Amino acid sequence: MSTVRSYSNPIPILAIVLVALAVHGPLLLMQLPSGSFDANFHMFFASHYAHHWFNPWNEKWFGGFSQTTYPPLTHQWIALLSNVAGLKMAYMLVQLIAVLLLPVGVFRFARIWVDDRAASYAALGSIFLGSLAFLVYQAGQLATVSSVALYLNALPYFYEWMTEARGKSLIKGIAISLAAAAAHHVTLIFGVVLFAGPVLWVALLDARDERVSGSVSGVLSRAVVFAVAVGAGVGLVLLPYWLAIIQHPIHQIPIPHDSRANFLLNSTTAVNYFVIPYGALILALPFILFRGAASSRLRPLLIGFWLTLIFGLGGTTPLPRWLLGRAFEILTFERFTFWATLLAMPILGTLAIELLDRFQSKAAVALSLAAVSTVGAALWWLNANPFRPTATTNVQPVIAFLNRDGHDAYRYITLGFGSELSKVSIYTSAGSVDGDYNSARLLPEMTHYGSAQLTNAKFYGSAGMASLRAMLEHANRYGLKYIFVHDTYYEPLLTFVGYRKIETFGSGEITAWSKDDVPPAHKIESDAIPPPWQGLLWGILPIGVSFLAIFLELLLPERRRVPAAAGVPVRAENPERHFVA
Amino acid sequence: MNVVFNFAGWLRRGMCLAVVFTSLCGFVLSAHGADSAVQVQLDTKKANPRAVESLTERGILRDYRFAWTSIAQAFELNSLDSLEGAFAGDAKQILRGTVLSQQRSGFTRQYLNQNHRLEAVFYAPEGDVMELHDTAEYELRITDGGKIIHDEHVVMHFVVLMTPGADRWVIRRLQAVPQS
Amino acid sequence: MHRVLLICAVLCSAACPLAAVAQDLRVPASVTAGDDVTIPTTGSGKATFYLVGPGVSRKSEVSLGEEIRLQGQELWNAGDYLVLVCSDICNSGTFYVTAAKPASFAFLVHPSRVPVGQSDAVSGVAFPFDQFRNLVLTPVTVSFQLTAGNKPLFSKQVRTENGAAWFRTASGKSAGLLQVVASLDDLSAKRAVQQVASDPCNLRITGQRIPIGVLVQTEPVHDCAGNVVPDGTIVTFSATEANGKSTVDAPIKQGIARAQIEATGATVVSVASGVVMGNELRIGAKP
Amino acid sequence: MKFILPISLVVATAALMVLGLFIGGQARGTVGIAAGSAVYTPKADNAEQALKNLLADVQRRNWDRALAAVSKSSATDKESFIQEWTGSNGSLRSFSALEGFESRPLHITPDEAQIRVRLHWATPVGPLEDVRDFRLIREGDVWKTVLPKIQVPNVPAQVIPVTYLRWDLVSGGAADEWGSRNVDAPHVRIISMNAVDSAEGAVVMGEIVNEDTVPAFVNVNATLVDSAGSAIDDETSFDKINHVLLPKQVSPYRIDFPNISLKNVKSVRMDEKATLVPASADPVIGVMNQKIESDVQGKSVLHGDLFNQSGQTVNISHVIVSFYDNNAKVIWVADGYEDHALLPQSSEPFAVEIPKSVAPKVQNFHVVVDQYSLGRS
Repeated sequence: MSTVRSYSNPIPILAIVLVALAVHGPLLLMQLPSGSFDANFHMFFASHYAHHWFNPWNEKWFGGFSQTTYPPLTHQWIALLSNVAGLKMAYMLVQLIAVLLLPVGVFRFARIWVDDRAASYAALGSIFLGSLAFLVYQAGQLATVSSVALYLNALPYFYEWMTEARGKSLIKGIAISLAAAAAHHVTLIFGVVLFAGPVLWVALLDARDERVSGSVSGVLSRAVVFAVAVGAGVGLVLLPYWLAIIQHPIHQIPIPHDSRANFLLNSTTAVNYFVIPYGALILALPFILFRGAASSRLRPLLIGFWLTLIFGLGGTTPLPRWLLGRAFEILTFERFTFWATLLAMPILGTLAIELLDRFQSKAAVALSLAAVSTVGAALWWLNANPFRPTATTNVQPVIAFLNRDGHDAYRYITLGFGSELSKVSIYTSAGSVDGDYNSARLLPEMTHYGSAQLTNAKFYGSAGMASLRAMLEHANRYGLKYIFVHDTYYEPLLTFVGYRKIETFGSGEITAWSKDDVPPAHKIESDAIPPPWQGLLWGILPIGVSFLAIFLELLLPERRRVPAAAGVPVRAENPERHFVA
Repeated sequence: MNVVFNFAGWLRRGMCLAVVFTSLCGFVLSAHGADSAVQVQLDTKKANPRAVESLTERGILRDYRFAWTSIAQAFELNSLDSLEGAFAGDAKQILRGTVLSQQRSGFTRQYLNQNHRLEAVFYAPEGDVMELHDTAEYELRITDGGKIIHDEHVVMHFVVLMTPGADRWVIRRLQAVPQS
Repeated sequence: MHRVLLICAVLCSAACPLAAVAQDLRVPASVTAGDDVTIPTTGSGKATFYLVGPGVSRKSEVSLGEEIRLQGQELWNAGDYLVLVCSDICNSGTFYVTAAKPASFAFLVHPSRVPVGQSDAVSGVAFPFDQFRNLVLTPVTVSFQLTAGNKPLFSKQVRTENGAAWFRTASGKSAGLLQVVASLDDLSAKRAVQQVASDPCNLRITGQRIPIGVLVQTEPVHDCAGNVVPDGTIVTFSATEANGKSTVDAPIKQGIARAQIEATGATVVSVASGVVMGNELRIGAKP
Repeated sequence: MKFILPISLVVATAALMVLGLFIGGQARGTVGIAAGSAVYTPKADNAEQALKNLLADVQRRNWDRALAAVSKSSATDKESFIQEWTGSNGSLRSFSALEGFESRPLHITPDEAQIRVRLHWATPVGPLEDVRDFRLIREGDVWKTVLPKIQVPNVPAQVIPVTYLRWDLVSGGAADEWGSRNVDAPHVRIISMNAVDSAEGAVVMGEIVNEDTVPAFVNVNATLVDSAGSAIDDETSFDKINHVLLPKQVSPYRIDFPNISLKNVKSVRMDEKATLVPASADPVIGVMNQKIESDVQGKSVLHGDLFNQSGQTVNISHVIVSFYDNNAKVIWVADGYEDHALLPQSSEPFAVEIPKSVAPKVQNFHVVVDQYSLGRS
């Protein structure tokens, strides 16, 4: 096959998946995400499911909290796989599955807008996204990546159901959407507007322009059917989550997050949340704008992309604050940047094929360089950025200390451990009043101050230290006898409130402090403990819908599309170009 | 491409899944062990040489009840976790040994309808140890492989040594004695 | 529910064809801890034997008609033991294991530090235990002896009641180690009580002017019985002058507490330790 | 549409970003992370803005830019300027971050201004406030801050003989025979207790003494009990006490019950807990020249100097004061942290504020000093 010919065909999806495997497989095998912000958090949740599948009440954090406050699908999959591969490798496997599903989703999603060839390049490009590397290796947002990968796979069914009224598409679309919701509810909620909105819009355009068999009213009514079914399904699958959130709405004082900052006032934040996630895509922004505006079919996608981009800029513009209200202070916005890059991929796919058609090998080299440098920069930034998680600390002595001599009869906190807190929590039988999941906190010592984890208290300034002081003030109430310090910053406070250094680990890297008059910890009574039926529901439905989605994909395969008839015009205004590819 | 819809295979896999889930549900439901209330009465009139303060009396009542609830749970579920907190020294060691050997033998015992009449007979001058005599009545049921092999209403006498721990009274010695 | 199950179980057992012929079980009424025991059985065939007691939960196969041997190490812990032999039906028997002769003490003495010359300040409790750590409830006589230096302070013989023997007495007159011994036949347990000086008495200070202010120090600090107050005890010096007050909490070191006070004017220095006050010292202004 | 839409989106984005600078830019970031530099800084064309720019650069530890905003006539150099803001010798200031500030002009002329600034510091022991007056002068078209000479403590080389005295604790293993290693808890006693209502809620305070001959870790708990005999709330003395008391040492304690009025309280259950801890009798810190005066804001303040009589640096000192009325009853307990380190044989001033309602009744006071020394906790 000549070079020209090889560029003029769509890249087979299997090849794209293999490229994804080749790029991300080794990085995941090297367990690169294990140092990310949230990886230990996900493993902590998974560890609880591995031991208590049907009991979502976890006493290891916050003196007790309900895991029904976070959708469980990815954690439950890790828990299942951990029996075979161990917890950390199970995490990597689930992350790998999500990463492999993503280009498939991008390919299928892109085919709604562009032809197979452009879609295949969009899918290939998605493997090298800086935002993907950022989320996987720096942020550790397993659930977001998994959920959006599933959601992108569900949207083509939504489109097919609306335009062709195919029952099979309805069933599969609903099942995958529910699985996406079971992985991450926020993705689904925002996805309705940012992803499904443009899909609905283009379906209506296609119906109006008679590019598809369905009528406008038919498309609308089927969209309603789909929305109602998914809404009801999500309501049921995540029922314990909704009940928990209704019982204890998030009233805590907002916690600052740099993704909500104004990037113009802070160059480091701008690099971290804009330059690195977009990478070389920044160069394509003018093309995305003009090509998106030029085609009526691409305009919904362009509008969706622009809105998501603006959200991804956090506090740089006031729009997210205006539109989200109080939710602005709860959400973090790096995920919007990820979604924006995904929404840009179909248009980027057309740019790729146009460049390849025009410049052939030169374009191929340039695009490859752009892709590799984008993902490379994101990987380099892992160690170069000032937001990076604290260097990995050997927490084994801490775990050993807590698990011996009845020390686990008391609660503990860590100070200066960053995300390593979750690692300690996974392997110790002792409970902590701290934790790495803000939305599950109910203790007033934590919710009344604008700070997140106690272990990172100093990074939240006075609010963080006030929260820590409040917790230490009630140390006796909570049985908080042991504190592990990995930052001498906290030592003066501990000294003045009566804690005493009792052990030193790892050549003084970590010190253990104890307060002599603290009584053993007692169970903290809470009205947030889910009743057993909720535990059953939580243990069955989310994982159940993922099994269902897999079965439906296996048992109801798609008809193979005929390439010549499959393409939707890239530019509807110039239909002749549609057949050039 | 012709799609063959393998309904039978789908149904079979679905049923397998249902069976797995049903078994899991059953397992969870069965894990909720029975927890019957433990009745304890305490008489401190004979305690000497130190009189028992009312706060201490309340503490003893609470902690002795908790200790027997723990024993009942530990022996019924063959779990060592329940023994944490209420016992110290020899008492803890013996109870742990009992549970461990029970785990090996595969049978369980239940202490049902417990009623304890507790009498403080000695309270050390510095308040660091209290000896109590317990006339306990309960139904002892021994089950092996799901089959009840022994069920008996028992009246038992115990000599108990309790000492103050970090935040509660703990049993340091629990020794059954013949009725005098 | 459980009762229904029990009745069903009993009925089922009765209805089953007899696998082994009925047996009889005779257990000893009482056994001393650590002794071997044999339990004779009657009948024939195989049966399951259960031993349920403190520290032991045994299940084994036995042949009816043969003796069941319980080794002494299974019967270390005093308490009640239930024996069950189940074939077609279960037969049970109960026996008690009682403590052997005393082999050690749990001896609790309080306090570990006591000011001199206080009545009913020292007390002790002894619990005799056998070699298997069982509480010996049979009355025995325990002898308590207290000596300070080589001087005997107190001696008493006490018979255990419900397994406990105790004493209470006054502390001695001079600071130093008080040895407390409990003995029973050839067994003994020793504990020590530190007798310490009482509150300081006649706390007196002297002082002089130095370039940076005033240096004050106590005379050697004693209690009213003449015992030296331990080093580390805090003495508070307060200096009052026209433009304010200065205080120093200084520890006694080698019997004396001293402090520097920044004071330039005429100064009145007072001293206190805990709630005990000492003399006042007037020092003139810096020349 | 081909051009209108992209241009509209670009214009809208730009407009929103400009708006964001003025409306939405207040979102707080995390402290302590290198913050990078701002794309835009307002010009120092008035005194208040000049001081704000200077303090913003201090916040970001952007020393070169901060020094550029300092007048050449200032008697300071870069090293002492940085030391003034970042602290030295492991002092509390060296652990602190300037979190915010509020400025109030006291006096402004066309060429000179006096501005009072309330500085908000985030410190390891909690938020601290510092009030400072700055003088600014106009130099050309910009305002610059004039800083006074910063006094850096200078300790002469010397040899200080110290007789060390400390108590170590040998604790028995878990396997020890019952009663064989019996060391009693130290004997401590609450010597006074008083409960009052304050603006923030009920306060229980008093003094506690270690009557034993060994050091004691002490903590005082108070439980407020209502007329039905049930507990309303229980709190501890937290950092309003010197937790390690040497033999015969007296410490004030204060226990706060926020948002609770004594009207609903029938009785207060006090519970002092004491355990044996290892301790050292050094360093000895004298409290010199104690006197109550009014500060520039008219508040009653107990002033004094902490004098480190030992040969080791005390990094952070904590002053706790009990105030007595004319019946020698404790009517208030206040505390404060010293943000400069105490070098050997040197003094640092301290100040503790007395509430307005208490100040007129104060007849006497007792100051104790707790301390933190790096590596000796």
